[in-house]
Amino acid sequence: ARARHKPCELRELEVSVSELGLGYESDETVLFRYCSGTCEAAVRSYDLSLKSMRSRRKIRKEKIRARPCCRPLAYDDDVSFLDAYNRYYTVNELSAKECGCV
Amino acid sequence: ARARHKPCELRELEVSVSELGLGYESDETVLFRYCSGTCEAAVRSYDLSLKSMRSRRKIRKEKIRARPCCRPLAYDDDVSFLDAYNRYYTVNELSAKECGCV
Amino acid sequence: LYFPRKEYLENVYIDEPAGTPLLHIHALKDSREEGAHFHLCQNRIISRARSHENNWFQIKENTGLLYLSKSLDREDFNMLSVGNWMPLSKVMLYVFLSSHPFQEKECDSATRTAVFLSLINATAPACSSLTARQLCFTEMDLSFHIKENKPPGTFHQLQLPSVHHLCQNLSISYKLLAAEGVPFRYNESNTSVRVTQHLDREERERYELIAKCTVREGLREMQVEVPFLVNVLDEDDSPPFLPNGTDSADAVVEFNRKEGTVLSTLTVYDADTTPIYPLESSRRKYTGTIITDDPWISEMFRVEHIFDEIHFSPNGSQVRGTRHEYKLVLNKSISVTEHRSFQLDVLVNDTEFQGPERSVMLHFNVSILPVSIQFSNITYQFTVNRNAERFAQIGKICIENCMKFRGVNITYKLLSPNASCYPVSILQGREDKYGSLYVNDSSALRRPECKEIQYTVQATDKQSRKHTKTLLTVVLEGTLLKKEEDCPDSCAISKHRAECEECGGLGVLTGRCQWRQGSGKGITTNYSTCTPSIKTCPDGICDVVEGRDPAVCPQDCTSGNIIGGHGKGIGNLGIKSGHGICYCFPRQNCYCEKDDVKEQLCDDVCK
Amino acid sequence: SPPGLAPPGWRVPVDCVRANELCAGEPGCSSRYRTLRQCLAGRDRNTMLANKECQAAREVLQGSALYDCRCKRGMRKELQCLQIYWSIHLGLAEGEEFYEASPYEPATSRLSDIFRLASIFSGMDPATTSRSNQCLDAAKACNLNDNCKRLRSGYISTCSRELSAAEPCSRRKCHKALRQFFDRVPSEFSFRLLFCSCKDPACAERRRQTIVPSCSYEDKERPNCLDLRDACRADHLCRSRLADFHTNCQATFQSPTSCPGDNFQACLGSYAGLIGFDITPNYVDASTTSITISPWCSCKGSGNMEEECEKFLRDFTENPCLRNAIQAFGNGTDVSVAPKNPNPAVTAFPKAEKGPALPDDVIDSNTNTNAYDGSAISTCTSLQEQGLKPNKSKEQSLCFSEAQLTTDVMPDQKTFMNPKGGS
Repeated sequence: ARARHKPCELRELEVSVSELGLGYESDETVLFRYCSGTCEAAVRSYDLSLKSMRSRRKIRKEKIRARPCCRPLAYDDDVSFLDAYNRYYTVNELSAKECGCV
Repeated sequence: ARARHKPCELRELEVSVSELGLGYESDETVLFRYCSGTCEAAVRSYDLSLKSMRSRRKIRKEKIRARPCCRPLAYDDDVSFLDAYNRYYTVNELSAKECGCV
Repeated sequence: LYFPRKEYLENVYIDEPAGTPLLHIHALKDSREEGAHFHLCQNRIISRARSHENNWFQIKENTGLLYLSKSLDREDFNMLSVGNWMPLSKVMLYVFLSSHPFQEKECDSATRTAVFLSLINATAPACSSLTARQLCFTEMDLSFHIKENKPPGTFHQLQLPSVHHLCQNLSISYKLLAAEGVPFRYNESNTSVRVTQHLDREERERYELIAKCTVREGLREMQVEVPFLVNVLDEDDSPPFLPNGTDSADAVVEFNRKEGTVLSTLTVYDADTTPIYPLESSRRKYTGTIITDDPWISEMFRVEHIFDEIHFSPNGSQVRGTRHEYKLVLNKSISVTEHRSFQLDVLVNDTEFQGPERSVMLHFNVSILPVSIQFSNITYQFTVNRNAERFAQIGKICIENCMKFRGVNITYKLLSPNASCYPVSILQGREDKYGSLYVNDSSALRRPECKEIQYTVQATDKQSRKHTKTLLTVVLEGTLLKKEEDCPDSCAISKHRAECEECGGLGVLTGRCQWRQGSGKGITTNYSTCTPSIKTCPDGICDVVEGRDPAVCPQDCTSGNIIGGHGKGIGNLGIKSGHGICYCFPRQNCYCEKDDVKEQLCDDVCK
Repeated sequence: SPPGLAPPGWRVPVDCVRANELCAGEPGCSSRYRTLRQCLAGRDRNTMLANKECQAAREVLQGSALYDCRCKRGMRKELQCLQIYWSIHLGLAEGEEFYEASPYEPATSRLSDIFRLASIFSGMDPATTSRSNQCLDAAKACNLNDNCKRLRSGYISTCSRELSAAEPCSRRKCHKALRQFFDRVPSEFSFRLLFCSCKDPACAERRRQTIVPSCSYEDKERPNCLDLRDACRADHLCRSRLADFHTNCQATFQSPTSCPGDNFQACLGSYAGLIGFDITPNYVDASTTSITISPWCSCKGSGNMEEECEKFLRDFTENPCLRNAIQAFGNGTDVSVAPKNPNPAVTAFPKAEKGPALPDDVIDSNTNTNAYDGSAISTCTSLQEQGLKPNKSKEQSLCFSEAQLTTDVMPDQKTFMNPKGGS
């Protein structure tokens, strides 16, 4: 059977700041929201044509994307925390607030 | 030297309707505008964290996109044409009007 | 009295001397004793922008000769052209007609014709500079109309009064060329043209002659010919008549009992024309009334009258006449129980014809047959695969002759069976004449205890409340298949044969979707797609079962976006034609694209 | 008055909206304008117009700007301007004229201006210009211009959207979209789509399809043309466009091109102005040899008004001015505008294609008479008043071409001979 992916949607994960992989060390946790799923149902004529022109080599050696991406449309507010060395940090545009196929 | 790509921008190509690859047969031509280029300068904390969590397998078997896409932010008006069998067709969201890294 | 033309045209140059004759207007008589008097009422002349006192043009009351009473100078020209943008200034005046000397108050009701004078901002050209065409004829087309059944009379004069007056050194002569036996005479001495007898439009309605002009100057001779057309105006002088004498017809009402049904048609001819412009006046002229004192008949039937122009050919030439069709139409739907026979008479009356036989009686022999509401079989049996899914269409059921019925509203109902198994229901589209049986509860199909289910089907005629019943047996068959995970709820989502045939979906009959392999190039109705049942989807119809859930057959029912080469179905519903493979995400978009684009969907740089 | 100076009483014409404002500002004018409108609103217009008060109102208003005000095609408040115009002019003409004067100011631009702009605007890459199909090139040029592309797609998508099995499209919306296209897209683009010249049927069929005829033109029934004209004249906008077409396209012998003022652009512009109304005209077939244009109507069932109906229809189907204008546009030619000669010595006829000679002595009922160029091709017996039996001898009709007649046949008679005293 096929791997059937859910359509693009907002998911969330509770992680510690250290696990964000941004280099901060802190045991505080944040709610990390991200976009996941397929955008098959959001393909447009643009994508089909772009794909076709790339395959016919009407467009070559260019960095193009011929399928919609499941990406954040808006981001959550900034998040702040006290790190292991008692210093305060604030990170913006860390977590997605809304997702969509673009 | 490394192939250096231009940042995400709007490009255009005059093509015949048949070359769009949508199955329509018509010698009429359209101005096909598309988005091309890199989004390296648009990476956010969200992307870095998402990439990091995927590599640490905190997120598995999900279709996620950890880098911004160079995609249309708006589309041109519909385009209509007469095909080789004298039938009229209208295609919407065929050509990009504005590009951006999302 | 009447004018042979609706309007006249003539040119007027600057500084032509007073007294210059411009135009000779004729009148024709309605009766022999009439004498024509011509008059310019209110003496107004209308230019493009305003109406002025007429100081320049007069008409001879007895001869109809329009002439310049005062020369038109440049001052006058400018004054009359104010507000006119075209290089050529046109003014208009009305000439009125009466059979006795004029009183001013008669002007409003008198017959009139319009004279358009093109004022040319130049002096009259020298005769030598005029072409033969200009010497012989003006720009006005020589086209006249003469009423039928009216006395003879002169209706035109070929020579141009102004040319005749100014170019007297030239010899201009005319001839009227025509076929034999035409009722017109040309008088060489004064170039007048006469109609010599009563005309009969029903014999001939158009005469096409040729006016030939010869200009002689010394030894030289020039000739010009222009068409000279006479149209004969119609009068209502012909009574209605029946083609091949048919004045009666049968009208049988059986299965088609719907309001508006045309039961029978009878035709009446009339040699006169009946203009469809303006429509209503002609319809009122030719009436068709049902002659009855039975209120039921008046309530249940009506007569519709349509007419169109046909051509008669009395003696080789074509003349227009009228075919009137009287249709007996059901004014209301008739109950299935109604049963009677009678003769219905319609009186057709040509209200404007002054003479005997102005009306004709038509007879419709009406017979209304009863129709029975019954199922042809005593019982019906359908088999259903246990792997069928919800909305699987099992079959259609309806009473005898159901497809022939019109205006008879039969509703179908399944009476709940005794057993606990109740997998099947029935639906009926607004326009459908049958009931559609479909799986409504697929879980019952999976229960071993449900093997054979008995239903009672009831059909009821809404109007008469008459109803009938029959037995319906649903036999479950087939062994249960393993349920595939990760299968979508709609077959239409699958893009390839493999993923299509390994999954089920709403509406499947045997537990698995069916792949329809299309063929043909470009955008074709025979596109490839994954469907619950090739027989019903896609078939271009979003039927009542498919319409219950967008996931059953979006190929027929989607009203959303279709991306890729496609043609939409009737009423913008569904995919009538598509390019390559068509697949849909129910309640979202559908796609039609060629599958040959096998290249790897690379995100990064494509080498 | 010497040419160039406006004749006395001449006033620089204003548009009718402005004229109405001026009139509203003058008590004498506004009250009388109100009176005239009441006179016209009455049931029996003619008797009302004969009434003294209405006459007085009309006399005074003749001096106001309202009387020679005009409107401009595509101006702001065009409909309001036209309503004011007709409120005055309907009062003026006492009956239905066959040809009504156009309420629009005459077009000033000429075809040559359009050709110049067309080559600039098209920005066509010569490689993609197909040699044979001018209509395809026009569509390409339009698709490359955002405004043209948007408005063209606007009418095409509206006109080709099927509503239901019984209703193939919304004709009202389709007409509105077509009007917007022809009003708002410069004629450099719209004329090329409408009047491209074709050498092959595919091109001619594309030209015929330009206005999506299945929705905007064809219909189940063909109404009577006079019905169509009446319906048009009941709507101020349609009435104005029809009057404009008659003013600019009515064939005339006063000019070599058969067009009034030799202005092809004015004729083509007013033809395009008819598109998007019930009277929408279109090519009737995809012929490349002859151009036949007609509104969707017939003269069937005209009764006694058949003559008038056929005359109305001929203004479309056999109109040398319209035909010459379309051919001129297609060939990229415009009339070289020589200074206006008030006294055209020679009126050259447009070449009339000579039909086959008719049999000797019978006029076939459908003689090949072209009502416009006046030349009839037939031989028949002559008919004299003296009651002579029409002789059987063949009467050969000699037709000289006009030009030859005037130049060498009568060279000597230059002076204009003074007539003997008037009668």
